[in-house]
Amino acid sequence: MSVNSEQALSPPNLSTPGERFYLSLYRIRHVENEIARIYPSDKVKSPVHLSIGQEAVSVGVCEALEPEDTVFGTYRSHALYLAKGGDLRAMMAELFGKATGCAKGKGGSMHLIDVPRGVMGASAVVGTTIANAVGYAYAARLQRPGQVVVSFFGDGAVEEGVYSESLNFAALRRLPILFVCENNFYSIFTRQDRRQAQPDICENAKRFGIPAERIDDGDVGRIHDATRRAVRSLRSGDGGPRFIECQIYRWKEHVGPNEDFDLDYRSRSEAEPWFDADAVTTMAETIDPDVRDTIEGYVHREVAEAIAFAESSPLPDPDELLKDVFG
Amino acid sequence: MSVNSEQALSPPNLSTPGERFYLSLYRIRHVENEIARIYPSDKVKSPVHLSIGQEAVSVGVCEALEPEDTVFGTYRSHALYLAKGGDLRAMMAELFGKATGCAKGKGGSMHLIDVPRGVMGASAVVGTTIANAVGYAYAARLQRPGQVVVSFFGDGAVEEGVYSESLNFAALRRLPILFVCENNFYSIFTRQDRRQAQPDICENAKRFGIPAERIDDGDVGRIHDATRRAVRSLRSGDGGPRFIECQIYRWKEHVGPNEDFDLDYRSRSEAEPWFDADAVTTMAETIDPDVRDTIEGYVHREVAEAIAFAESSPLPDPDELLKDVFG
Amino acid sequence: MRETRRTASYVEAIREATDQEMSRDERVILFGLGVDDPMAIQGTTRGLAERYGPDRVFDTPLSEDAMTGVAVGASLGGLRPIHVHIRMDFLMLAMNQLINVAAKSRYMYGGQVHVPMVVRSMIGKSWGQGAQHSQGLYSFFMNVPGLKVVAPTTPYDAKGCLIEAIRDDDPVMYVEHRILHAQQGPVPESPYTVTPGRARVTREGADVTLVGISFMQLECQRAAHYLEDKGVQAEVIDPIWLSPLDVDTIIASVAKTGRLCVVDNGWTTCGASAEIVAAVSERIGAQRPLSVRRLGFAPSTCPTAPSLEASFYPNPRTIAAAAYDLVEGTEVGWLPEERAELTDVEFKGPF
Amino acid sequence: MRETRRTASYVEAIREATDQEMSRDERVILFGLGVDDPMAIQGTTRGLAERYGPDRVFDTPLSEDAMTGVAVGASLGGLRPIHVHIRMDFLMLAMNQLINVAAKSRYMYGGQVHVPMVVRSMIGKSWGQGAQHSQGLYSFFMNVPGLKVVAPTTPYDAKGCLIEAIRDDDPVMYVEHRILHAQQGPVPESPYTVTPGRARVTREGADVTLVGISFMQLECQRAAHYLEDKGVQAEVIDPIWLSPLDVDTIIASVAKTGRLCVVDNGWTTCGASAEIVAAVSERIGAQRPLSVRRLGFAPSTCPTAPSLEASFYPNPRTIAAAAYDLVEGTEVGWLPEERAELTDVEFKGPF
Ligand SMILES: Cc1ncc(C[n+]2csc(CCOP(=O)(O)OP(=O)(O)O)c2C)c(N)n1
Ligand SMILES: Cc1ncc(C[n+]2csc(CCOP(=O)(O)OP(=O)(O)O)c2C)c(N)n1
Ligand SMILES: [Mg+2]
Ligand SMILES: [Mg+2]
Repeated sequence: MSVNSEQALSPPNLSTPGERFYLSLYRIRHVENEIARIYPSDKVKSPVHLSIGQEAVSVGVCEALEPEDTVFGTYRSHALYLAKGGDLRAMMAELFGKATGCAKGKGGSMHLIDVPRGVMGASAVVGTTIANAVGYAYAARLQRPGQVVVSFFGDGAVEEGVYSESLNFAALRRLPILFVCENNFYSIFTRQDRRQAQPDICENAKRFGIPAERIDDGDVGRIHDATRRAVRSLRSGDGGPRFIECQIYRWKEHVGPNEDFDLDYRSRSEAEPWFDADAVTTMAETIDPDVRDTIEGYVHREVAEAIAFAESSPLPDPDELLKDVFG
Repeated sequence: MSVNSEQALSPPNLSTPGERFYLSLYRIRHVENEIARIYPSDKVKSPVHLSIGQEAVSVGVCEALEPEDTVFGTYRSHALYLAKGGDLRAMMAELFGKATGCAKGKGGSMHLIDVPRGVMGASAVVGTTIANAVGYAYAARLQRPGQVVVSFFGDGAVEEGVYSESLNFAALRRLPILFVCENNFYSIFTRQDRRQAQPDICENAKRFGIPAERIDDGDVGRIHDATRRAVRSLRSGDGGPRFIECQIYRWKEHVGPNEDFDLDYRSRSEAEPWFDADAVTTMAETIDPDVRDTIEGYVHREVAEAIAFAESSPLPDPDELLKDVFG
Repeated sequence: MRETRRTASYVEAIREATDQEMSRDERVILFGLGVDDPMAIQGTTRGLAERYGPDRVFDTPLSEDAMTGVAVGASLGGLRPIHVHIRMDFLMLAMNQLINVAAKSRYMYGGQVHVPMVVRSMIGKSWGQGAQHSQGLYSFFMNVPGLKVVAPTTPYDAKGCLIEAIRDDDPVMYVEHRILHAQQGPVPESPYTVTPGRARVTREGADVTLVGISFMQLECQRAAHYLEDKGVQAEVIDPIWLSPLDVDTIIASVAKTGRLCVVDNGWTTCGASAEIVAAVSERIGAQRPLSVRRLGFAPSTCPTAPSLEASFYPNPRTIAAAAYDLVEGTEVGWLPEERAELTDVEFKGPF
Repeated sequence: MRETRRTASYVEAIREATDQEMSRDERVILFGLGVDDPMAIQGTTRGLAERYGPDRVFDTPLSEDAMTGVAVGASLGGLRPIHVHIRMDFLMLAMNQLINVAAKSRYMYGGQVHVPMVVRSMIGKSWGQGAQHSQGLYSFFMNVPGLKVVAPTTPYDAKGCLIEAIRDDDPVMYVEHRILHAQQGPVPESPYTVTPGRARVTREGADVTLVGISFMQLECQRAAHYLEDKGVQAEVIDPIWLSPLDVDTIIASVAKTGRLCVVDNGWTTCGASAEIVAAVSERIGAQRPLSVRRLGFAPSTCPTAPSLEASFYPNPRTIAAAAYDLVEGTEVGWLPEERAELTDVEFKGPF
């Protein structure tokens, strides 16, 4: 297959939803694999919390959203940012600390943002964006009826007070927000049942009167379907928030590019079923091989180009240090 | 009935639990009525959050506790302090800002404490003592097995993040703590259903796997029975926390000595059933009239004496200002 | 300062500013515990719920942390929230959203977003407010880049600074003192703004510079009267905005008087008074000896007993005494007799 | 300072202090996110869970607010908790319990209770820590009476201050800097304490006084070397304890040098550097002109790009330059050439 560089940078025409899913899944996986590969070179001077293994959540949810819908994430948001359409080059440049980064090199991997694509930021302090997403949903309901907001957070965030406070307010005011708990069973090294007296996260959400659904197998189609149902209800008006718990598994260490099964806080055998159910591989099997080549080839070129862009981009101007503190 | 002043200050011998309950109920009511009476004179230079109408909760619970059990309260803790055996004279002196006060005149009505009687303080910031009580229970379990801790709080505190965080930790570590939510349906002027998406407080507690029970009529006997059951389980070891929601009604304004039905945020007719079910009156009817006279006479003298004590007590020494900041 | 013949209270000034901005800009919303209740935040929000409806003016659950996050998120979503707290002490529950999110969003997102929210909070005093209802903690907000801080003293500034804060595209911490609420003063009816980063010389004098923050501005004015008895002419300055802080105006005064006494509504250690003294010393301390002094809360928790509470705070007489010592260059031990007309109006409930 | 031949790291000093105190006093407990995990808080809690069991050493839910309240309550109940946070920034979630409860309990309960808890927290730097993982916010704790604050620089002080903090009957905020963790130095094996409120003169000199807090103490030491090239003898002081703060030792030095540069790990506005400059000016500024200067974080949020981050922090060369300007009494514009042996060890993950 040979394409000229012009073509290489416009995404392939895809005819089925499965192909679209695969493009998004594969692209995220490849971006993060590339980050992990580059990492030892120390070009990425930033902590990276990889989503490898968890891509199905971001993709399944975001494929059910409109461009004008808005998402809020966590420090582990590469996948979310890309799935929602965030600019890849700006993201890579941000990780490299360059002026062309999505936050001009001031935010790093943990604070990705792409306002036009509806990625409204991410926080390094667990739980904080949940309340921000709720506030955004309040504004949306007042100013842009029909717009949907999605708040992504981990299983650890559920323990923070702000989570309960936010769910209560969202439910009380029946805001158009979907809460998506990406439950990978761990907060860093600590299993959920060592932190939560009652680890049934859907039950917890229901106590606020919020309908909640669990997808326990990381199936991107099921996640997508659940999201579509939720979004339909949210868009139509006053139904109040929805909640989806997606059980999923983090393949790499909490932060950084490596595996960590040698640390003994979890076993490789616990991970095996998740490796087997990998959304990227599973989805790949459903795609026509030619289309698959086109998709993967496109992604490889796009990512290579983005990395080259990041590398060749200028450092921020020194006087940027004191800009953007106030308007 | 005539007694000499010696006798007046030792509590009457009471033969039945009902009499004991009545002494405690009547005493609290009378103390607070006296505070309300004195208030316009401006001798009490402190905000007062009266418990008038809510006495049954403190009395029902505390009568089921041992002296070495420990309670934590809120700014509305006159009743709790007295029901748990807190020193009346020290409380009155505290309200008068005197050196003999239970906090040497430094804490005021909102920070009552009596360490030997197991009243471990109260906070003016809603929700804060819930976590403190949980921490105390942690210490109790380690150092004084069998000791029970009770955390009192209002329906408003349930909305604070610290409430959810505290219940989760207490349940996770199966601590010997009883949570008592004094649900008077209002936070200042705001009804519960305008603040809570799902106002069933017991359901909310069950979110953490904590057994919860509601007493919806302010019946002191029922509150007492529920507490006894809970305390039995707590004392015996590892059963984990218990929760009781006591629905009850505040007769006076949120803070201050007056009624406030004229403000129209609630109606007198809403209050009527609670006036009718008043624990003090109801209990009075079950007591032998002579014993009742003895009890009331004793209380009147004790309270008069405590007020006299407070009035005649010295002001704090000026150099107290800078004492007790550090040890 | 604009001319006006109309007199209004500080409460009315806040109410009017809010009302005018809400009617001018429908993105302005107002929320916080009690904004629509019968007390209406000492009257400062009276009538606004009726006028603008429950979507734009609303009471909230007791959830300071999340509701501050909601204010940030609503700002990102295009609204301009005013979030009200009846006690500054309660902001300690909201610090994560204020310090880690509101202050930083514009910067850490490379200028792509901004957070045009206003946080109103009140400092309590007297009548047994005690440990947790009395703190002036704005130095925390001054410390962190990305937040503006304003503490108006007069009804005039109360209105102009609030309008400015609402129109400002960055988060503004708007600090009120409960005792100021009753103040009366000239307040123009039509909307106007009071520019950030400009202090006001409220009284001229050549002998000593008194900088009084928020309520302590009034106390400094009174102290200046006491000082007249000793022939001392105090220059009094109201910084109004604490961030950005107008150090130049203070320095111009101290360059003249050589003496500076900063009187604050908070503790002095790392407080606003430390900042002002340090900034002045840094700028002109090498040129000449400077007599500087900070007054603020006693280094203790606020006690409730009135007899103790009285000495917890600076007052006109202790301020005058400290300033006189600066002028004399030694501890003179003078404390003026109390003059009734210079006594502070006691704050009394409703709580 | 005790004599010793044993060398240990800052990490090991903390670990040993904790271990010794836990074995001495069974009321001491240790908790916080990750204290028993494979990273063991950079190794500072390694082995303690195994040794003292899960009742005394435990991981917690992600609930900083409540867990701080638990620490207060456990203290009231007779324990002596050490609560650990891997980032000082996360303390913003715990401010209510720290400021409104821990700091105030002894006082507002008339001295009937005390709160012997220790809060360990770490300041991050470099390697893209960014906006929310880099703050040094201890000035907030210095501001409020009832809290002690310590920020040891050396392994020796790390151990002695932690033991002192654990034995102290009041709440102590124990501040660590992540880059200091790797420091090696003499650490006596047996337990000892470093007394609150005593600064240490770490280098003598007659020309200018450098006060360096926490990691900036190292940077000041390096700056002193650069200054030697210009024939300037810097006196360097490590305050160690920020509350209580030993102003006397600093004043004795400034009385000699007439020049003071305070270098902090935080913002300068209302920061620890403001306090030190203000306290010195207040005490001796009337006697003679003083050249004072504060250095700290740039007045911006911490950026992640290394090129920007580098100028966010003071460094040995910029400190030397500022001090030299003080000595010369004018902006000289000298910036020393970088010397490899005076370059800071770069901090790199694990994060
Ligand atoms: C408030 C707060 N506490 C602690 C941390 C440290 N921390 C960083 S990531 C993390 C794990 C959070 O787990 P979870 O929410 O399940 O997300 P995951 O990392 O599994 O995606 C923790 C505890 C933090 N960043 N913020
Ligand atoms: C954190 C906090 N937010 C707000 C307040 C103001 N406030 C004082 S009492 C109160 C009502 C709390 O209601 P509830 O918990 O039901 O107790 P009640 O007064 O009904 O006994 C409020 C909101 C406060 N003291 N603390
Ligand atoms: Mg997780
Ligand atoms: Mg209530």
